[in-house]
Amino acid sequence: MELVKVKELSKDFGGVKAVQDINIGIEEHEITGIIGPNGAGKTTFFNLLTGIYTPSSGEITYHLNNKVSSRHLKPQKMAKYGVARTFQNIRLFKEMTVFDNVLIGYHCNMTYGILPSILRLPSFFKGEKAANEKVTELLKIFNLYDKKDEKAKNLSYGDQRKVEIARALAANPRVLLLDEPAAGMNPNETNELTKLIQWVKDYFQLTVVLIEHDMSLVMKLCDKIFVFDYGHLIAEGTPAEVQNNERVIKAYLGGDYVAQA
Amino acid sequence: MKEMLTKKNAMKTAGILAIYLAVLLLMNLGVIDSYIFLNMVTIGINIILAVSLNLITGFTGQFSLGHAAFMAIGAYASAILTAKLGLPFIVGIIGAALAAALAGVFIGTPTLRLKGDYLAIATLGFGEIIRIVGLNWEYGGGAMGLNDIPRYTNWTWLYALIVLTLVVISNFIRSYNGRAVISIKEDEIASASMGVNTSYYKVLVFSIGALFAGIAGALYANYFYFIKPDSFGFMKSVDILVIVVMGGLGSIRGSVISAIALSLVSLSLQSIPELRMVIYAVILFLMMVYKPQTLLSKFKSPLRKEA
Amino acid sequence: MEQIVQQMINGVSLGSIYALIALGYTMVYGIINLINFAHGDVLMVGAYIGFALTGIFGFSFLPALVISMVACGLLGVVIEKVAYKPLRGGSRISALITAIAVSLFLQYGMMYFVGPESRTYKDVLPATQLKVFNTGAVIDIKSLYIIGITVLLMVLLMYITNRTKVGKSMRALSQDKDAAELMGINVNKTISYTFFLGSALAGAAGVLIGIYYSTINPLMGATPGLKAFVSAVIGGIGIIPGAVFGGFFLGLVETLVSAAGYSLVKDAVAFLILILVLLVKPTGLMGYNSAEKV
Amino acid sequence: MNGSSRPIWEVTTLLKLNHLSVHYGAIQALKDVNLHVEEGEIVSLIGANGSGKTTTLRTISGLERKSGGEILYQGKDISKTLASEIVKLGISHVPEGRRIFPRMTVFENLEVGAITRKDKENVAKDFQRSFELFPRLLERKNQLAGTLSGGEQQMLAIARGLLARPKLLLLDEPSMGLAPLIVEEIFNIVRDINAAGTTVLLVEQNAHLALKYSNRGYILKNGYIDLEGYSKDLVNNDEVKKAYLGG
Amino acid sequence: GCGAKASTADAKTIKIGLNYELSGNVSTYGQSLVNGIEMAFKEINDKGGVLGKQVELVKVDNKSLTDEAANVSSRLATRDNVVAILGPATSGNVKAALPPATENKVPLISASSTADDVTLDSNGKVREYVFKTCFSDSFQGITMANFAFSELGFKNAAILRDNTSDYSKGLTVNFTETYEGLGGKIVAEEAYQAKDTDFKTLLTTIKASNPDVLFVPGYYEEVGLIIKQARELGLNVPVLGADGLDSPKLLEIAGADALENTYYSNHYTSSDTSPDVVAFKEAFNKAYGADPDAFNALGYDMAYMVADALERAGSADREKLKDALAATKDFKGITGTLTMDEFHNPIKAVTILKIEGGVPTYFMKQEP
Ligand SMILES: Nc1ncnc2c1ncn2[C@@H]1O[C@H](COP(=O)(O)OP(=O)(O)OP(=O)(O)O)[C@@H](O)[C@H]1O
Ligand SMILES: Nc1ncnc2c1ncn2[C@@H]1O[C@H](COP(=O)(O)OP(=O)(O)OP(=O)(O)O)[C@@H](O)[C@H]1O
Ligand SMILES: [Mg+2]
Ligand SMILES: [Mg+2]
Repeated sequence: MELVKVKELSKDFGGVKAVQDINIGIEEHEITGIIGPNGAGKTTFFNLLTGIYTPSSGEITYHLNNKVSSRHLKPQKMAKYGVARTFQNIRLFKEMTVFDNVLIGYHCNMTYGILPSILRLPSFFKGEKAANEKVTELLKIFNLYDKKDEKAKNLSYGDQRKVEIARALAANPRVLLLDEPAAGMNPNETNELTKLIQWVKDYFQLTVVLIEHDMSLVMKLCDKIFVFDYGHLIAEGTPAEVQNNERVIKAYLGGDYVAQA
Repeated sequence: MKEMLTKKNAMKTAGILAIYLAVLLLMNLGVIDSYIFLNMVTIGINIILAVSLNLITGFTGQFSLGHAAFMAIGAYASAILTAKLGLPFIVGIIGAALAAALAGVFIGTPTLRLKGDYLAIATLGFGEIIRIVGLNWEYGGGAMGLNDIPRYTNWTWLYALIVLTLVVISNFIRSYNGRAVISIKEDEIASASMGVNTSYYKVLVFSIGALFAGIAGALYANYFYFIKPDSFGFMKSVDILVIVVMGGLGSIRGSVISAIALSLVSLSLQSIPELRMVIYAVILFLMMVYKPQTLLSKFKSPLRKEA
Repeated sequence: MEQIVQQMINGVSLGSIYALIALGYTMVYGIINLINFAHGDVLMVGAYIGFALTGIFGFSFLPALVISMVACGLLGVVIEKVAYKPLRGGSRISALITAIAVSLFLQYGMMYFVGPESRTYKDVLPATQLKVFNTGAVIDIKSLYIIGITVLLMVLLMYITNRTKVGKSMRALSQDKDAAELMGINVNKTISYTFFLGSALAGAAGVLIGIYYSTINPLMGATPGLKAFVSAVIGGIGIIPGAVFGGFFLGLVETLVSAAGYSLVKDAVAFLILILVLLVKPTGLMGYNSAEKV
Repeated sequence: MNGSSRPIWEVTTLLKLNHLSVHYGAIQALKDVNLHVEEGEIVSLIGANGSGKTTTLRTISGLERKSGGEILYQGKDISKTLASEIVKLGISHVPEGRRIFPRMTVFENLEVGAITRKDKENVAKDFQRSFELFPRLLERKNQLAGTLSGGEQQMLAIARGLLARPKLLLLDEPSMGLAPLIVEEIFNIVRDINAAGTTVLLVEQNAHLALKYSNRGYILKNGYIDLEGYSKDLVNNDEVKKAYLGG
Repeated sequence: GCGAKASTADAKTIKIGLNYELSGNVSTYGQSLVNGIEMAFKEINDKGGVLGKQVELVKVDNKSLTDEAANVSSRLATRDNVVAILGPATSGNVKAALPPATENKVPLISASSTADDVTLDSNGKVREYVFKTCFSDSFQGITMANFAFSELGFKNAAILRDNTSDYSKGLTVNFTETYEGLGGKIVAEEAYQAKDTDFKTLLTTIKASNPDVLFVPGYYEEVGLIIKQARELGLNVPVLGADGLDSPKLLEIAGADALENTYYSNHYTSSDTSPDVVAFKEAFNKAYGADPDAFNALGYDMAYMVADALERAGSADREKLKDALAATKDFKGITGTLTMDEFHNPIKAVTILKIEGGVPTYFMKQEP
C-alpha cells in the first residue's frame, strides 16, 4: 500500500529551485532511500514532508490513520500523525539526559492533562510509568541504557545519532525519516547501524525513508531508491537498477564507485 | 493513589506545616517584629516572582525583561478590587491572578515568533507600555498612584501563596508538560518535530508565570498600602531576573535561596548610600563570573523522576 | 504649515541623536551579540569628559570631541576586558546582567565623584537658529552638526565593516568564533577594536548631546540608550544603515505622536512600534532573514 | 608518495607532538600522544567516535589547550601560541562540522579564508581555482552560506581552508556528508595540493579512502595512539581491518 | 508591633532617621534635602544639641523605590529607635513610608512631598504621625492661577507638565480648576516625562495654540531646558512655575536671556537681604561650594523645626514630639514663618519671584 504520495512537489528559495516537480510514492513497510548529489534537494524534501517548509506547489498526501495532505502539515503535528524524523545536523536536547531526550519523543503519546500533573492525580502516575517503560525498552534496544543519565552533548557522535533515532521511535511512529544517519560513522559503525535499522524496522513494523551518502548502507537496506539531482527526480528503482543507471553514475556515484564498492 | 501517600510526601507536608506554625508562634511571641515581617513579605514576594519568572526564562528559555509588568497588573487589580470596590482579599487575589494571566496570554501570543534577545526587548517594551499606561490611567491614580489600600497580606496568606506557587510550578515542571517546555528551550525545531506544540506551551508558560507574578502583585499592594506605576519599572524586572540567574536558570530551590540572599545583600547596603549601587554592581558582576549557582545546582534535579 | 515643517525638523533632530547612539549599539551587538546596556553610560562618561574639556580646560569643540571619543573608546576596551571577557562563551543572560551591572557601576561611580546634580555645558557651538526658507520654522545649527556627523560616521562605519579586513574579521567573528580564529582572526584584538569603535561613537554622541541639550547628569545615558537600542532593533540590529534609519524613524514617529496630542504615550507608541516591527519582521526592518537551515 | 620519494636527508619534520595530553575538565581526551608529520606527507589519523581525533587537530591549531606535552611546528613549540597566530605560521584547519559563516555569502566566506594574506594577485588566482574545483560554489557565490545544503557547506569549508595557502593542512572529516563522486574529487584535490607542496594531516572516518591516499597513518583509541605505520601496511593489518575497515 | 520599646528618651544621643532617595532616579532631590538637613544638625550640635544631647542622624537610602522606602521606615522605627523620621523626598515614597511609621508611632516629616493626600487619608482624616513643611499642591496651584489671571491679566494659558511627577500633576489640577473658574482658558496642555531632554515638539504644538502665558509646574532640570528650547523656537511668552524651579541650576541651564519674564512661587527669596537668609547662604556656600536651592533650604528648615519641637516636647519621646510638632506655631525659618494647621500642613506665606537678569527677585508676597 502506498503510505505517502507526493505529487508535482516543488520548492523554491528565491531563485533557487531546490525541489522540482517530484512525483513519488512511498510503500508501507519498505525502506526507501533518497540519494543524490549535494544540494540536490533531499533535505529540503524531508523538510517538506515534515511541514517545516510549505511547498511552493504540488501536494503531499499521507495515508495514515487519516488522510493528511500537505496543507495540514505542521512540524508539531507530524508526530501525532505518526511521522518522526532525525536531522542531518544532529538536533538533540543537548543539556538534557539521554533518558529525557527519548522521553520527549514519547510526548505525543501522553494524555494526562495539566491539572492531573499539578495535583498529582493517579492518571499522572500511570502516564509517567508507561512512558518510562517505553523509553527503557528503546534505550536497551539501542544499547544506550547505561548512558541514560549522561547529558546528550557528552556522547560521541555515533551515539548521538543513535539517541536521535531512539527519540524518534519513542513517538511510536509509522513512518521514520532518517537524514544521513551514518554520517560521521566509520565503516564498522555503519555496518552495525545498518543492522539496527533493519531490525528496528521489522520489530516496530515501520516504513523508513532515509537519505544517505554511504552507499554500503543504502544498497544493503533499501527496497527502493529515488535519485535526486538539482531538485529533479532523475532515477528510481531497486538498488541494483539505480547502481547501474548511467545518469546516476555520472551525476552521483562517479566512475570509480563500482570498482571501489 | 498510593503514590501520593509515600513517606516522603508525608514528611514534606509535615515540614511545610511545621514552618508555618513555627513562624506563627514566633510572631506571637514578638520575636518576629514588624520589621522582620516586612522583610519576610518582601522576600516572599520575590520568591514568587523569581520562581514564576524561572518558569518562563529558566525552564522554557523565553527571555523576559518585563516580569514586573505582570506584577503591576496584579497589584492594580487587587488594589482596585479591595480598596476601591471594598471586596475581600481572596477576590483581589483571584482577580490579580486572572488579570495578569490574561496579560500573559496577550503578550505571549504575538511574541511567540520572537527569540532570544528580540523577545527580551519586546517584553521590555511591553513592561514600559504597561508602566506608561499606568501613568496615564486616571482611575488608577496615574503617576500619583493608589494609596490607602487595605493591608490584608499576613503570614497565612503569604505562606499559603508561596507554597502554592512552589507546588504548582514544580509539579508542572516535573511532568511531561515540564519536559516539553524544557525541550523548547533546548531546540525548538526538534521539539516541534517530536510533537510538542511549541506555541501552546510558550503561551501557557507565559500565562502561568504571569499568573503568579500577578499574585505577587496582590500581596504587594495589600501589604505595602501604596502602589504607583514606577514601582514596577524596568529595574524591578531586572531585579527579578537577577534573582533567577543567580539562583540558577531552571532551579526552583536556587530561586528561593537567592531571593533570600539578595534581599539580605540589599538590606546590608542601605546604610552606605554613596556606594550602594557601585557595590551592588560589583557584586552582580562577581556573581556572574564566579557563578555561585553552580554550588546550588549540585542539589537540584528539576526532572527528578516521580513515578 | 510652519507647525508641520517645524515638527518635521524637530523629529529629524531628535532622530539624529537616536541614530548617532544607535550606531554604537548596533556595532557592538552585531559583533558579540551582547545588548550592551552600558553603552548609554559610556555616552554619559563621554559627555562628562567633554564637559570637563570645554568647561574647565577651555578646549574648543573639535578637539574636545576627538579626545572624548578616544577616551571613551579606551574605556570601552577596558570594560570589555574586565567585565565581558570573563563571561565570553557563557550564557547570554549572564552577559546581559553583567552589562546592566556595568551600567550601574558607571552611573553610580560617576555620581559618587561628581554628585547627582546636573551640570551645564558652555556654548561651544554657535547657538544660531537658522530660518527654514520662509516657513517661520527654525532649525538649530547644532542639529545640522549632529546630522552631518551621524551620516559621516555611518558611512565610515559601513566602509569599515564591509570593505576592510578588520570589518570582515568582526563579522566573521560574530558568526563563529572558533572558525574565525582558524582563519587567522585575533579574537581579542578584534573585539577590542569593536568596543573601541562602538564606545568612541558613544563618546561622540555624549559630547554632542551635552552641547545640544546643554545639561548632563550621571543618569543621563539610560533613556537615550534605551531609545537608541530600540532604534537599532527597529532598523535591524547589527546593520549599520538600519540603525540610522531606525533612529530617524523613531525620532519622527515620536514627534508625530506628540504633535498629534499624544505626548503622554509617545514612549508607549515607540515600544508598540518596536513590537509590531518585530512581529512583522523579527529581525528588524532592514535585517537579514535568519540563515538557520534545518 | 611525494614525501617518501625524496632523499632521506631532505626530509624535515614539519609537525611533532610530544607526549601531548588534553583534558576537558576532568575528562582526559588525549593521553600522551606522540605523532609526527614530515614535510610533504599525507598522514591520516583514524579512530572510532570519541577517540580524540578532533581534539588532536583542535589542539594543534590552538583552539584547545594542552595539559601536558608539547607541539613542535618547524621545531618551535606552538602549544601556547594563539590560534590566529598559528594560522599565520602556515597551518590551516578545516574544522569538523563545517563551521562556515552562515550570515556571510559564499564569496565573503572565501574572502575571510584569505584574510591573512597580503599577496593580492595570487589570492585572485586562488579564488579562480576554488571555483574551478567546486563549480557549485560559483553557482551559489552570492547565497548566504547558512542556506547551503550540507554538502555544499562542506565544499565551502574546504575551499575556504585552502585559501590560506597553508604549508600544513589539517582536515577533519572532509568527506562527511558529501556525495560519493565529490568524496573522490576531494581526495584527488588533496592529492593535488599535496603534490604542489602542502603537507596534510587528515582525520577521516572513511578509513578505506584515508589509507588509500595517505603515506602513513595513526590509529587513535580512547585518546592514545594504538598503532602507527605506513598506510599500505595498516590496510593489511588484521586488527585495523576488523575495527575500522568493516571486516 | 513593638512600639513599646521604642522610647529613646534616656539614650545619650537623640537619634533621628533620614529616609531619603540617595540613589535611583530622584537622588538629586534626596541629596539636596539631606545636605540641608545635615548642615542644620551640625550647627545645632555645635551649639550644644537638643535637650542637652547631641543629635545623631541615621541616614538610610531608599533607592527612590516605594518598597525600599517602606522598608527603611520600618527599620528606622524598630531597629534604630529613632525619635522621628525625616523624608522621603517625593510624595509617592512618603506614602509608602508612612504606614510603618504610623504603625510604630513615629512622627514622619517631609519637607518636600507636596501632595495633598500625604497628610490626609482617603477619608479626609488627618494622619496622626505625618507632617509636612512644604506647600500643598493645591495652595501653590491656586496661587499661581490667581496670579496669572488677576495679577498679570493673562486669559489664555498653556500648561506643560511632568506626567511622571505627582507634584506636577497636583499643581496642574489645582491651577486649571482655579484658572478656569476665574474665566481663563487653558489653550493647550501637554506633558513630558521626568528626564526628558527634548521638548521642542511639545513647545511647537504649544506655540501654535498662541498662549499668553506658559505654566510649567515641574523641577528646574526639565524646566530649564523647556524655557531654553521655547525661546529657541521663538515662543517668547512669560513663563510661570512653582517652587520646583528654585535652584541656581535653572539659570545655568537656561541662561539669563531665556529666563526674562519668568515668574515662580517660592517659600523665600534667595536674594533676600535679611540677615538669617544671608547667613544661611554663606554657610551653605562654605559647606558645599554652591548656592542653596529650595530643597536645601527646606531641609534645613525642617531640621530646625524638629529641633524646636523636641525642645518644646521636653524629651525625646515620640508621642510628645508628635504633639509638639502638631502644635508648631510661628516657627521662623529661612523659608518663612510656619504654623502647622490641623491637617499637619504648614501655613506659610508664598512669595512670587520674577527672574531679572538671571536673578530671582522679590515680586510680591501672598499671605495664606
Ligand atoms: N533556506 C534556503 N534558502 C536558499 N537556498 C536554500 C535554502 N535551503 C536550501 N537551499 C538550497 O537548496 C538546495 C537543496 O538543498 P538541500 O539541503 O535540500 O540539499 P541536500 O540534497 O540535502 O544536499 P546534501 O546532501 O548536501 O545535504 C541547495 O542548493 C541549497 O543551497
Ligand atoms: N567540549 C568538550 N567537553 C567535554 N568533553 C569533550 C568535549 N569535546 C570532546 N569531548 C570528549 O573528548 C573525547 C574526544 O572527542 P573528539 O571530538 O576529539 O573525538 P573524535 O575522535 O573526533 O570523534 P568523532 O569521530 O565522533 O568526531 C570524547 O570522549 C568526547 O566526549
Ligand atoms: Mg541534506
Ligand atoms: Mg571528530
